[in-house]
Amino acid sequence: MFTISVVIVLFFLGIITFIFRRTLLHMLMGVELMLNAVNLNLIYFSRLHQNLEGQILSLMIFVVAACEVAVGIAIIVRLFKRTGTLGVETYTEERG
Amino acid sequence: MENSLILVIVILPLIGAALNGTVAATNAFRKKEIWGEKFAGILAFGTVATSFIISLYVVFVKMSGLESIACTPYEWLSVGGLQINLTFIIDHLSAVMLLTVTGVSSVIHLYSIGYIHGDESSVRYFSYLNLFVFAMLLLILGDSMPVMFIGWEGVGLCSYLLIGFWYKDEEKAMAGKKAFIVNRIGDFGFLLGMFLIFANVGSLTISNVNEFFYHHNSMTFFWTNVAGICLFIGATGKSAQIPLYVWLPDAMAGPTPVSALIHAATMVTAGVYMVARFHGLFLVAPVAMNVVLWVGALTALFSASIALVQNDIKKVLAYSTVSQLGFMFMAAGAGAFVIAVFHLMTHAFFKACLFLGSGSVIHAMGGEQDIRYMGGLKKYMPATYITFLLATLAIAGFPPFAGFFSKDEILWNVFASAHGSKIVWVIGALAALFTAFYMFRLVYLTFFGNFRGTREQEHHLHESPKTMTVPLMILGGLSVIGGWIGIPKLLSLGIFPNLFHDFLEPALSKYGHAHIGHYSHATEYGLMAFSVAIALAGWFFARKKFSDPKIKLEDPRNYTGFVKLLWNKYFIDEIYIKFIIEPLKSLSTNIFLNISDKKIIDGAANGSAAGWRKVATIFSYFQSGNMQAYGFYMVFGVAIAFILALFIF
Amino acid sequence: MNQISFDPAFLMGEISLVALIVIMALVDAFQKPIFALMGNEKSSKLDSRNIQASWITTIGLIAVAVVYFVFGRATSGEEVVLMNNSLIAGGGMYIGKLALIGAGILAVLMSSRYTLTQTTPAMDYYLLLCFSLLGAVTLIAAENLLMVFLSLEMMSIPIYALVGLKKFSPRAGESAAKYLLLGGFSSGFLLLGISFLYGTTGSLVISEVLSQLNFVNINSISFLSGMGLIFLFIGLAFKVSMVPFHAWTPDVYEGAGTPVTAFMSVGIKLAAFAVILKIFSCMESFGEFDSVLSVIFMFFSLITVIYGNSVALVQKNVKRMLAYSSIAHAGYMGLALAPMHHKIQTIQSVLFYGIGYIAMNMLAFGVLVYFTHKENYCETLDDLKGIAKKYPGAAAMMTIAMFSLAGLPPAVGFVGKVQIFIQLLEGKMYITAIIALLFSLVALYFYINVIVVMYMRDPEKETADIGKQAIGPVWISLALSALFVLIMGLLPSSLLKWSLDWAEMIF
Amino acid sequence: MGILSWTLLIPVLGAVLMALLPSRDSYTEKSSASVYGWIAFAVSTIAMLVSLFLIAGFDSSIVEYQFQETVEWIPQFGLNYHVGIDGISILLILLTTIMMPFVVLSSFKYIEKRKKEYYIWLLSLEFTMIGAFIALNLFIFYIFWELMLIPMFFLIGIWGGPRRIYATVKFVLFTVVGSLMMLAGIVYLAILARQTFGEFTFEFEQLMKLNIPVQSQLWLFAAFALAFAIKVPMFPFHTWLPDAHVEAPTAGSVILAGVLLKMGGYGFIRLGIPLFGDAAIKAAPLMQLLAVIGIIYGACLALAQSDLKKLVAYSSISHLGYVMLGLFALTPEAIQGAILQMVNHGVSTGALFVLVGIIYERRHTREIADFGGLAYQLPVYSVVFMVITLSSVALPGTNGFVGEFLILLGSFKAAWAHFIATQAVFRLVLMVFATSGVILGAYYMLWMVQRVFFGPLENEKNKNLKDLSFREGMVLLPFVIFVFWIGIYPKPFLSKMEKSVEYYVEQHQPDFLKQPVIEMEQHEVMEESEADHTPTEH
Repeated sequence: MFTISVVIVLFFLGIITFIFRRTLLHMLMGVELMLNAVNLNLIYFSRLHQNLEGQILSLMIFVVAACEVAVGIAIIVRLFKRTGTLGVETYTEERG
Repeated sequence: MENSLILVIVILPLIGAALNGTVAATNAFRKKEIWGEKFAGILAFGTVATSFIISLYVVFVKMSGLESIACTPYEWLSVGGLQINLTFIIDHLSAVMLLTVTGVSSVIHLYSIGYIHGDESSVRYFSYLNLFVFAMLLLILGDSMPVMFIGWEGVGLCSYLLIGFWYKDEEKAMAGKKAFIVNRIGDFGFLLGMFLIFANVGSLTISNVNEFFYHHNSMTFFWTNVAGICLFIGATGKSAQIPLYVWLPDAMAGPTPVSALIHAATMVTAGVYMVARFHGLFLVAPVAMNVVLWVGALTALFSASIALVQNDIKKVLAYSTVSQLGFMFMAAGAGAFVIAVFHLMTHAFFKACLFLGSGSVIHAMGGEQDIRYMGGLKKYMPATYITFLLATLAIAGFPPFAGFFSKDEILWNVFASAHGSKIVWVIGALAALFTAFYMFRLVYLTFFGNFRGTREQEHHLHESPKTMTVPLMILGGLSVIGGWIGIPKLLSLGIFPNLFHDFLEPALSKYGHAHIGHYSHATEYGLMAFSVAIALAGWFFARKKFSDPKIKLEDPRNYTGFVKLLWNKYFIDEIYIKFIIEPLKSLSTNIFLNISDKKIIDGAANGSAAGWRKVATIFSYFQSGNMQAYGFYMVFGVAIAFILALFIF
Repeated sequence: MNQISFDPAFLMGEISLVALIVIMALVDAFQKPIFALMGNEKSSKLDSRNIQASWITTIGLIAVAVVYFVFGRATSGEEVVLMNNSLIAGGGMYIGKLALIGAGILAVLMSSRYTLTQTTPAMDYYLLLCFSLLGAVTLIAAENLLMVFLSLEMMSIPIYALVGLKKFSPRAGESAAKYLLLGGFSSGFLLLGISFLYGTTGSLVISEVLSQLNFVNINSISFLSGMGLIFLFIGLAFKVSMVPFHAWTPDVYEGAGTPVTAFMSVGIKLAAFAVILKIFSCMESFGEFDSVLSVIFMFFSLITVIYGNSVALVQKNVKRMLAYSSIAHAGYMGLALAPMHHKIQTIQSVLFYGIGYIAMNMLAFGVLVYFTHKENYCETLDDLKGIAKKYPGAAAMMTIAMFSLAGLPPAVGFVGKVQIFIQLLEGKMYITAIIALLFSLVALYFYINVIVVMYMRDPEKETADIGKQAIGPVWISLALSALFVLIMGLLPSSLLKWSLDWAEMIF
Repeated sequence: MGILSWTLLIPVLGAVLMALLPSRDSYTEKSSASVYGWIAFAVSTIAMLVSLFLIAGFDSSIVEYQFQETVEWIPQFGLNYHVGIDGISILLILLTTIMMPFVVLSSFKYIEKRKKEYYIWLLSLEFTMIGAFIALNLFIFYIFWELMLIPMFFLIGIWGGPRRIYATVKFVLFTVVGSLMMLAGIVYLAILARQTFGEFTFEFEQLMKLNIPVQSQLWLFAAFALAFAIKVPMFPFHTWLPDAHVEAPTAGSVILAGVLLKMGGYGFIRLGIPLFGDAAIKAAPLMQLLAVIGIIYGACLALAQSDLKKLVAYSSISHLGYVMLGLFALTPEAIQGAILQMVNHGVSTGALFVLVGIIYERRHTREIADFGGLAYQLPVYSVVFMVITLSSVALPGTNGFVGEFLILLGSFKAAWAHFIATQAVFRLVLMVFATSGVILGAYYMLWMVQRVFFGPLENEKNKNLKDLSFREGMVLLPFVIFVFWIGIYPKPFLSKMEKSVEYYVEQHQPDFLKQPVIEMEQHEVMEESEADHTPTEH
């Protein structure tokens, strides 16, 4: 139960980072934090159930997260080039 | 189809109407004439006269010894329990009406040829007139209520068209419209009565209805009377009784022959005819009978009183017609249907004569209708004068003119019948006095004394052409002798048979007749003498007041008191406008249109649309563009999902 | 179902799709130098290369579709699980894959015109599209939560990039960032859900997970698995854009290139819905937890319908309006699940709706692409004013799309909607059904508003000439979708049968 | 394929054919290319001629549906293309097909732009209307019911007046509110059918065998009734009608009044009452109340109008109140009257709209105040107008009277039976108000005639007006013929539906109405026996 609590706390921290930090990079990091919380969870459960599926999934998550970050950083860089800021308030042109 | 001659009687005027109507429309469309008024008039007169002749043949030859003959061209409607054949039936009652109508119509058609001469739409005029005769014949001969109703509304239509004949004059068109709508109010009652009867009787054939009510009445007393009153409402509309009489005086806007034919002799008597037709029903509906009696009496007095002070020659005659119709209803209400129909017939003669006479006068005066500007016409137009005088004597009730017999019998029946009432007799007598007075006032002011019109008018004064005077003479003659076929036994001492009574009595007393109380012959003679005295008194007062050759008539604007009230016709029209028409219009415009339709219903529809747009706009503010807010929504959604899960799980 | 470790016959479609991707990558690499070497100056121009790329992709995808069809038919007699419980195949599965490939083909056909407005080589664009397509087709076949996650990301990540690819649009980057970040965020929830399910059942194979879930009484295990299911739902609800997980949709749809939007709105939605159906609808029952899921589906679907249809009402931008309409349609599809019948008809009705929705939405976006040219992306209602006068054909297409989206006969949307309501009323959810109906009235208003604008308003300025460049493929895509919408609206029997076949595979 | 399917398909085939023709008139050009009009005229005339075979082959002595055709359509839903007609629908179909060529003819001059599209929509509209009248499958009916919106939506929206967009959107939304509820009802019925018969079915005859509890019936009836009541339109769902009428082009108004509004009444008679008999009987007083309110309210509003077309539109509401009153009386007289009145209303109001359109083409105004004294300038036009007006005010001898008379008579019969059974006067009072509609009807119509045709011809612009042209005369001629034909000899029309309606009434009559029928039969027997005795007595 302890691990699950830690995971939930970590996940929540990720959420809070995503919602309250004001730059895109921080938000991306929040997402990573959430994913890592899940990884922890998976590894814990994998050990609990004595099978490898959870660990395999967490490895996959690493890979996918890396891909996501790759694309994400590219987009963020492009945005930064154009506007010179990463503040999330800048990017509210589309609304309504 | 046996008795197809009846069909010919009905169809002939329709053919005339159709031919003339087509030609009239074509003429108007091409702005030139295919055939002129002469041919149209002859065609119209010819069809109606032929109808009259065939009617005579049918009634006196084919029908002799028979109770009735009928002819059914086709089945009109057959729906569920309702089966209506387009059947024309001639029995003794409708025979009297048939002859009166076709006869008087023929005469008036003839008169019209002279009267309408020179009018640009004379062809149209004859078409309408013929159509009217057709509709009237449907009304008279229809053996079931719906067929009767076709004619009933048909004559209303023709009346509408003919009153508004000179439609370019807004007021005349208005008068036509008024006539139609007021008639519709009556028809509303007629329809309701018809429905009530159908719901109970299961048939609308008149003989079945009478049979039902007299022999197997399964309706309660209350509803029987309601049925009677409903039908009578129809009659008040058509026959211009209180409270629906208002259209008839206005109807004088139409050409004078129309006033004579429709608004005096035939159409307006349809109500009386209808009540007589349904005597089986009315005899078992005493309350309804009483209503008929009282409404008739009050109308007779009321309109006679208005007629006392009117200055328009046709208006006087119009109110007189209303009053005389009241007399007929008095008779019907007293249970003396035969007498009602008798007065109907005599009235047709003398009132038609009076109207045609007035038409002749107006013709001569170049359209002037106000008797204040007439006077002394008897030397210019003797034929008109004499016939007018004869008819006046008839209507005033001088023996041995036609009106005397019928009116006297009415008063006697009201006095003596079990359905009658002494108070009503008093009212009737008073109305008779007024009648004599205003008629002689009319005669004195029109034909005696000095001419009060303009020089130019005086220059043009002339006797009317033959086509107009011959009908006057015919009708004048009938006003004299028309009553002789119905001389009461008491008066003729049994020497002459009471032809009219003998002819009609069997048809109208099938379901028994009103009980006449026991009075001595002396009473009857006394009352008869009293009637004569009333007529004389009316003449006397009128002579005293109006025979001065240099009489100066007061300007109506200076009238005061009761006379002012009379001159303004008791302000009934104004009351109707103020309390019925205007509230209806304002209700429609202000409440129904502007509030209920626009504000409430459309408001609700448009409002909910606009309101939801507002809500949607508010919703769209959530879409702020800030992705952290979006993340927050997601978390919020998660929270909701968990709350829901916890609540339910 | 048979367990088979690997049989190429069942995976021929995917293999050919991968092959196509490889070929495209090679072409992308060598296209320009080859033309340059051949000295064909004209063909080495960007526009020409882009058009070639689109033809290559189209033909390639058609070939893939043929492969899917042929092998799908050949293997439809058997239902198997492949690769250590990762994918299911055989049976009617090829229907779903064909539908997605079809959406891909339509998107590519439109793109051939759209890419001409860009100054970048188009082959990357098509590559990304094909990658996403590959993710989508594996997603609907996934039998394993790991595979679900992987395919979902394989489907999404190329789209993140595609959204950002739009040139000349300051907003494309913003859209891409929004989509990427929120997509990652939602992946977190999805994964958390998966991890909880894994924790309570010890397996990632969907059928095993579901069979081991136990909701007989409340305890920590059932609580965790309940949480797992809910998180899983939320992760997927994000992809199908249900309120309140929808917020990215309008912004991303507006910013992305129109064909990308079109593909996103139909392909991703349908694939994600297939997974939702697989997890939430196919097993016998969740026992006590059914009522929870029922309320959750009802609640979220209903607010989705309400919100989507309402906000679409006040939009001036057609793409944005279609985005909200797409949200609302997700709500309608979700509503079918609300009664929690666990019946094949539920799955079938949603799949039918989804396939129909591919055609009608593709049609609507296709018309927007039709009017897109270098100077104008044609996105607002004002752009559409009075176009029926000059372009009656395209306007007619839009009309068909709008009527179908509004659910009026004889379009396929009508049949779909009727099926959804059959589900709802069978579940005795009368009030929900009435509310949903009322909001489809609201929807009707903004859909016919588009028609009103096209046919009954006069253009403010002379309708610009849209040019004839690469209009043919767009016409083909429009014609195909319109035919599909009308034929399946009038004679839906075959589509009903297809969706039933597919549903049997999911069930 | 039978005659019925051909009647249905010819218009739509014509529309498709026309769509394939090259576009010859550009959108902006005013004249030219009336070739489309002639094609549409030819197509609709062919459809009319084909539909005449229906009447030739129609056997009015049997109650079953005739000319039935069944083709399997969507087996998964138990959905068949199942069409057929009986005495109730045949008149309405003929009304549609006969009216259509003249509607096409009437728009030759009115429509100046986008002619091709216009005639395509017009023909499509005919297709959908016929479809709705002949459908014997609820789903098919619904599809046609909804499809009908689309052509009308374009007809009003493109060729309409200045506020056409508001009007057409309002029209669509109002109608769809109802039809969505009906859709829910249909789906529910299908589910019930599946529970009862084991499979989906939408066949009318199957659905009528369902045994639905009264509570559900009431809900379902409400759903269906809303759809039909909006289409009729009944008070208080009527406000779309004046707007739609005023803005629609002449042909649109004519079809709207002539046929489209009949869908509501037809829906009630074909579906609303038979499917939910108990609920319909329960709701009958309410429906009759709304109908009577409609009669009087519509008349009062017509009185308050200053626009000719609006006046006619409101008069429609009043007239259709009679139809609804008759339908819910459930006596054979009233129902036959109501069906006939639907036809009558189509003829009279349709003609009125044609007439208003004609004057609008000449003067480009419909304000009553702009006219006056036209009777002199336009004699033939005035005569025709007068005839139609009189038919509209139900003057005996015209068609309006037969319908209105039968409705009022039959409804009164029902009201009286109800009164006898329960001693409640509510329905009788309703009848009094309903009958008073004849007064108001005369009032507003004649007042309009008065202001338009009578009085002096003052307005300069009216002094050069041309009377009816030959084409316009041809358009109006059939209307006038029907006005008199139905008025003078209604039997051919009534006999077509007699058997169907009698059968129908047997099935759906409330109990209190059945009682007096038996009594009356006894009464008649009594009369006969008495008649036998009379000679001996006298």
